[in-house]
Amino acid sequence: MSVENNNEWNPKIIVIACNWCTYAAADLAGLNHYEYPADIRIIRVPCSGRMDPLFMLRAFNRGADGVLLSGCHPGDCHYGTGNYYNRRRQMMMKRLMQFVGLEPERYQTSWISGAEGSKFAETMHKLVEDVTALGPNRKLRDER
Amino acid sequence: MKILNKSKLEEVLNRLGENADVYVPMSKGLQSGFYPWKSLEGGKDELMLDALNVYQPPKSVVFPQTERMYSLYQEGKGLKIEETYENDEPRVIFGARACDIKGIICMDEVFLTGGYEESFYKARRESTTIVANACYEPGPSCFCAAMGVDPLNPEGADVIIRDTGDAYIWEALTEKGEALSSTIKDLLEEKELSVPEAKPFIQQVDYDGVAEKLKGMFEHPIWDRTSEACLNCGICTYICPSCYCFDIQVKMYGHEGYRFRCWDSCMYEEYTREAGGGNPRPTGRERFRNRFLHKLEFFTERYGHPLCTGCGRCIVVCPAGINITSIISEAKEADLDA
Amino acid sequence: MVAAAQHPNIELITYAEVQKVAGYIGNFTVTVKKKAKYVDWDLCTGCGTCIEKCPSKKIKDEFELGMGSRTAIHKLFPQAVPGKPYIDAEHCTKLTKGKCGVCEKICPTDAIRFDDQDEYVDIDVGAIVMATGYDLFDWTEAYGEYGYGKYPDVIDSLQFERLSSSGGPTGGAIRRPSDGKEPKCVAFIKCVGSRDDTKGKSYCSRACCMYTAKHAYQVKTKIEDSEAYVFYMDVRTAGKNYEEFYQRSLDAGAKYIRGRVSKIYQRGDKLVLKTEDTLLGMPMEVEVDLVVLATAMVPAEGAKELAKTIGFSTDKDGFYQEAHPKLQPVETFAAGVYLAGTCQGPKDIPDTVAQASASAAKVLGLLTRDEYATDPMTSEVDPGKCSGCGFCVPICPYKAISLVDIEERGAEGPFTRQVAQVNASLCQGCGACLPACRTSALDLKGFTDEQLVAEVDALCL
Amino acid sequence: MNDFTQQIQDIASRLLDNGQVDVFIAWHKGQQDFQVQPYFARSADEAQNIIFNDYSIHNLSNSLLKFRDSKEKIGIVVKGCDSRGIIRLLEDNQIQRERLYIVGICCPGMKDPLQAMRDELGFNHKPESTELAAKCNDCIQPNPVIYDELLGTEQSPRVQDRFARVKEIEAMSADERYQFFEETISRCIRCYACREVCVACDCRTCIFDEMRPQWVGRENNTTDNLMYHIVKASHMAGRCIECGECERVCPVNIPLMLLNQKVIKDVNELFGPYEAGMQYVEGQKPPFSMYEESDPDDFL
Amino acid sequence: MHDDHKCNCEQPLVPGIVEVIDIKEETPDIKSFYVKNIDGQGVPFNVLPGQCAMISTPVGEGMFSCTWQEEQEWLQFAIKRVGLMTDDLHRIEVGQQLGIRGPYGNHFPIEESKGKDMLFIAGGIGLAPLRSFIKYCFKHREDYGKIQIIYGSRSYADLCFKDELFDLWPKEKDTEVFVTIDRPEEGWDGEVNFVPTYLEKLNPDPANKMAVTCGPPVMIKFVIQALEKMGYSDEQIITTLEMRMKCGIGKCGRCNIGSQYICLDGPVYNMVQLRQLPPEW
Ligand SMILES: Cc1cc2nc3c(=O)[nH]c(=O)nc-3n(C[C@H](O)[C@H](O)[C@H](O)COP(=O)(O)OP(=O)(O)OC[C@H]3O[C@@H](n4cnc5c(N)ncnc54)[C@H](O)[C@@H]3O)c2cc1C
Ligand SMILES: Cc1cc2nc3c(=O)[nH]c(=O)nc-3n(C[C@H](O)[C@H](O)[C@H](O)COP(=O)(O)OP(=O)(O)OC[C@H]3O[C@@H](n4cnc5c(N)ncnc54)[C@H](O)[C@@H]3O)c2cc1C
Ligand code: SF4
Ligand code: SF4
Ligand code: SF4
Ligand code: SF4
Ligand code: SF4
Ligand code: SF4
Repeated sequence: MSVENNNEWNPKIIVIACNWCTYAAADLAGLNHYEYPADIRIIRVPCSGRMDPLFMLRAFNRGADGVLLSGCHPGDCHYGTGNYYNRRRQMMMKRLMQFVGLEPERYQTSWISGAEGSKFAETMHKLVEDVTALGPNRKLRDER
Repeated sequence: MKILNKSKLEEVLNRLGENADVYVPMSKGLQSGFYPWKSLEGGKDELMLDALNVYQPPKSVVFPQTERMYSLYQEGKGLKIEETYENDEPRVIFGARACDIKGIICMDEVFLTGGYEESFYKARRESTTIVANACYEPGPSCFCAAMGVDPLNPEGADVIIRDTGDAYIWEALTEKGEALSSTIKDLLEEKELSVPEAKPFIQQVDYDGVAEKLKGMFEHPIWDRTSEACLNCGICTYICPSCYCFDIQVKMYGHEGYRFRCWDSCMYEEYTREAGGGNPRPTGRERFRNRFLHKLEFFTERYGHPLCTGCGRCIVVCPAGINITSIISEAKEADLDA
Repeated sequence: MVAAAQHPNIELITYAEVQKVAGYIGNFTVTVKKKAKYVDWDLCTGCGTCIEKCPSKKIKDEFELGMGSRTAIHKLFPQAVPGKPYIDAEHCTKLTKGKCGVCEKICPTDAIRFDDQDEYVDIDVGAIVMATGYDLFDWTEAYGEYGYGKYPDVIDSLQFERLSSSGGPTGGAIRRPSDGKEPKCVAFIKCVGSRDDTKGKSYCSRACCMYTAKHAYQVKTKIEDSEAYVFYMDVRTAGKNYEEFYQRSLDAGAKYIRGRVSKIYQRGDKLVLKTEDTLLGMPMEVEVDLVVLATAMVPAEGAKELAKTIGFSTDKDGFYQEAHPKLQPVETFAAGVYLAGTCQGPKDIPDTVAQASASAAKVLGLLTRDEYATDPMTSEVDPGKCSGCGFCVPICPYKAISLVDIEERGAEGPFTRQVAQVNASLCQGCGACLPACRTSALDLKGFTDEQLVAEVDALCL
Repeated sequence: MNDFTQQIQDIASRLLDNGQVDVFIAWHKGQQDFQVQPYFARSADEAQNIIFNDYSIHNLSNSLLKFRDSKEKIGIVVKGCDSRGIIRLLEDNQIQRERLYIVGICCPGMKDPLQAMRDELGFNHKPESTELAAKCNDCIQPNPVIYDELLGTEQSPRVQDRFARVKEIEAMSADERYQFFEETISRCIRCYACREVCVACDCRTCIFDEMRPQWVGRENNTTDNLMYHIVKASHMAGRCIECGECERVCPVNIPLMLLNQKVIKDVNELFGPYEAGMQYVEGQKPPFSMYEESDPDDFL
Repeated sequence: MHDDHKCNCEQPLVPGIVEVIDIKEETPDIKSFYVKNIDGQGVPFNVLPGQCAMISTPVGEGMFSCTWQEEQEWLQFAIKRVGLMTDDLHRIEVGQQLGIRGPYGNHFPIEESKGKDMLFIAGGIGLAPLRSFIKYCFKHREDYGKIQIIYGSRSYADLCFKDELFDLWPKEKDTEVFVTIDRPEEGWDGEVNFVPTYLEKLNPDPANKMAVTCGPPVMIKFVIQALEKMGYSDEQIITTLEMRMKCGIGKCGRCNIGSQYICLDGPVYNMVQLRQLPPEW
């Protein structure tokens, strides 16, 4: 594996967050001074329903080491049902990605409500830990 | 007469491989094509010099499916091209059939004549030496002779080898060929062998006058019927030794990136789609017609011979059973007033 | 309600059900089922003769919550608008067995119509206000310690409302259901089903503190020498003059005991409550004649289904979800649909009226405009790319997407085909439809594929 | 087989003659016996060219897409798997049932003409000589699920464990799996034949031709290829009717069905039981256009 | 063809770099870009009227007719915003560097037209290529006879090069400019008509004339029909074609009509030549 294997390496982690919950939780985490790792790069979308698996694929293709998609708990979708559709899609996608050899830790999903600032911080810590343990990702990564 | 004993073949290929990338007909699992000799894995892969032909022609040695052209670097309002990627590392195509070499000749005409010498192709082409494997036993789908190709004396070859059973007759034709031969001088023997006898073609194809006749058949109803089964999948174009359509694309990572070219196919809808959505070839019928007219008429008009070399590959791969020889004969028989 | 019924611009449709809502803001079509009444209300004067004469008299009166009876031809409740009767087909012997027909014979205006049918009408409206209210939490399913409803003298507070109402089954005299005796000692238990994560609902039903104070006060003032115990967790009196009212109840002698009743059982004709006074930290037992449970408010039966029909969402408890808890408390996510009252969450009458007035004002604001500006963040279909598969259609929670016919020019002349179309005034911009579309014919303004991919790319550098 | 030929010819002539259909889609013989081709007969005379033999393997339902914008009435012959393709098209709102006259054939299993080509025409070193085409060995539905007329006698499914290959891969480690797909999928020449031949690929414009954004790069390398295959498989989720055509036509033998069957297996396990294209219910949409509150999840 | 007017670089597919020295908004969706070598000295190549160049940004490449060249000063391109790459171009500012390669294709028959009266008929962005010929005629005014220009677009706002149309060109010697828009609009008291109809109405005499036309494909089709009706011979009708181009040097195979490559053999054709091609344009 020809990847940057120096100590400088920090994982590149993309979090796709629903505006109404996880994104708010990130805000709250900030407000409440829960620290979370700086390696997290958040993309805000209006609803988990908007989380096209293609964004996840794109992120890996462009060099992400981990991707987390996070939305409102089932039943709590701001728009009613977006997270249910997304859940189906992600369940299928996660298995498919594992099938082609991606480690499950690199592609995770979670429910974090707007009130769960601490859960947000914890999840991010865990995510960074998981991905750091695996090292840089090369699978699906574009040969630039 | 120089002779290469088959027992020395491996040694020859190894030797040639010391100075160049050597591409040989090889089977890899269910695949066959011209693959680097170095990539041969014993037990799994197999050299296929004695087979009629392999699935993938050697076209990609000189015209790879994707080829980086140049880097792009953007800084503020500045734009820089720091590197271009012409590749002139020496390479050898070993054991290609006449039809496939003719395909390369077609590409030479396209890329190196007509006012512009395309530098990426040129670099690869000039650094390539071709060892042809003369063909004495045409297969059931072969019709190269009908397309003006001589299977016994392949045009464009730097060296020709002729299979006599246990040994090949080795004949260097060009300077490049001589140079190549000199590197393996010690492995060649001097011996007289009789040239094998050529078997007749199984497939009878009559292309005579077809190019001319097709000129008046642009709007002939045969295109409606012949194109009907075609899926416009483009396999035929990708597997054809002479199809050369390409697209230029770019990949940018922030401010840096590169432009590359990759094969394209006239069978695809978006190939001719114009900005604004118009398309001079909107349906499969027009695209099908273009492919066959390009092969059989337009190219002949421009370069004096057809763009089909009679290798028969497209017949073998077409999932819809489209057969270019049937199209030739249908065109031949077509009633121009229909 | 009477005032509303008499307003020239208000058409009140009672004894009816909403079947379907189609369309979008400014252009809704509401399909209403007007149930067969078997009485021609145009002719009926509401004299009530028929109600008196109807021989089927022993029907449990739903309005009285089982504490009274009624006839087959009857008014739903005393103040029903219009004040005219209808025949309850299920219990009318003429309609069920073909016999009787007394009412028909005696009606002075010949208003009885035994051949009446359900009627469906389509009503075009520009906006919809939801005011479907609440039901009470079914405590008998959850609270075994209170006897699962097997003690007749454990009632809920709505039943108590009827008992203390002058129009109620007892004419306003508080009597206990089991033997009709006047209870001397009444216990009120608050937060039954409210603020109870394990058995009921986590939320506070908000009205109970005040109506229980009212009920306790009623006991103390209507029944001589009575005792009123109120078992509570907190007393919440946030509202103008509420605290003062609570004090009045205390002054009248209501005994407030902080503690949750852990068990009720029958002893003779009394009910025994076991509890603990948590302020004193003392276990206690109280013997009473009647127990009134202040049960939680829950969304009206069928409210969730109705929300689905119309196309907006409900919260985790089934109350209607407002578009924003602070900034858009009377709007739903479905444009043109507004909320009033307890359908949105527990509240009392003043709050209900306030919200209803706000909704009315929103509607007026909407309907007086000729053009409606929508949120720019909506989904769009590129008809050229859309194949009309319709996969996106069921996904939209607001029913913003429909398949429409378009005309296209093909190689062989024009043809029509179906493509999806997003109604921008309905779309709320969630983007859930996008991943359903394989060709990415849909895009969401503000969150386009191109923008998000650019964002991914940039963040991955 | 000859039997079927005669019967189909008769039906086609009848339908074309009495104007019940404008075109009848079946097969005819190409240059070689095994070079069978889809055929579009437009008159009773032409119907005499129709044949049905061991090599009539093509899923003709895909060619209905050519007619989706016209009004012509179409007769079509379908085998079991092909008939599921018709349901795919109905469910995807691409063709109207009224326009179709469907002749179903209880399929005895087919041979692969492309395999035969390679073997017979000298492009394979060692001929494969299989009895049935690979895809027919995995057939769960040899009998048509939708038809107006049925030929032949019911056949039983031939499959042992159609997910055997999937399970084999699942048993590997993540890195082994990646290596496996890297090796196989880097071969892909991105001709998109697997897309063109697929009846479930019925989009008007394909996301792989999309430029804004360009979702999947056009380079012919492992990652772009993998992206292509993952996206394709995910677009097939709940929609692939397992006709196996994609894998059959692939000129470089990419195991496309492995990915498709993986998804089929998962959709079945997670949201099933569900088999795409088994019956047509009007208004029915595939699994990713719906949900159950009780769907399983492993979200954190 | 002069060799100076043909791309003869070593690496024909690798662009050179130029800098945008000025940008002018012609219409809401057309901008003119003036480019020059990055050292500020002159132009990367010289073009003849009708020739094109491939301009690139990091997003993509596109073929554009050079709408005018000020000798050794700058090249001008009028570019309409239609897609990915042109969107990108419309975002740039003065000072931006771009890739350019060319010149490509043949040119308008400047020699053959000498001594003739000229009729230019254009629609929309189609004026961009014709303008190079028009300005060439003005520059060599004595070589050409009477000049008539018929130009139309959807609306007043969509008319390109307004100052020239209404101000400069009509003042040129022996020159007439006729402008039309498709639909009536407030403040426009000129002609309202489609270009082919307007052409028929003006009915310019074919005697000793060259008619040069460019515009959307349907317009070209009807203009040609109209010209034929008015008695123009095939030799007198000249047009310039747009087919999708990628390489510009006759390799990629895209822009063929029959055996012709528009990028090499075109884009300028007269009707005699066009009639020999399959009707795919
Ligand atoms: C000879 C010639 C001269 C031209 N002169 C001018 C001019 O002077 N002014 C002007 O505004 N436009 C001119 N054009 C058109 C211009 O090339 C296209 O509008 C431009 O390339 C579109 O690029 P885009 O990247 O914005 O579109 P994209 O969004 O990238 O492309 C959309 C579609 O357009 C097609 N396309 C891409 N490049 C071209 C192209 N070069 N020609 C046709 N289709 C293409 C693509 O295949 C794609 O399907 C000319 C074209 C030709 C061939
Ligand atoms: C025991 C008790 C005592 C209370 N005492 C007081 C008090 O003293 N003071 C006070 O301020 N508040 C009191 N409240 C609270 C008060 O009842 C509510 O605040 C008020 O009734 C809410 O009004 P609403 O319009 O939201 O709902 P509701 O009064 O419930 O009205 C909803 C209406 O919608 C109708 N409906 C429901 N579904 C449909 C449908 N699908 N189609 C058509 N119609 C439908 C119902 O039939 C009903 O008529 C008390 C509550 C309780 C439980
Ligand atoms: S001729 Fe055959 S291989 Fe070629 S595009 Fe058509 S179906 Fe595909
Ligand atoms: S057209 Fe077919 S037969 Fe001719 S060279 Fe190409 S692949 Fe071979
Ligand atoms: S999912 Fe896409 S293709 Fe299908 S109807 Fe919706 S927009 Fe059209
Ligand atoms: S984004 Fe799509 S699913 Fe969401 S509201 Fe709009 S149309 Fe409906
Ligand atoms: S998988 Fe096969 S058929 Fe599909 S694009 Fe790749 S090579 Fe072509
Ligand atoms: S993906 Fe393959 S097996 Fe599935 S429907 Fe398409 S062609 Fe058939």
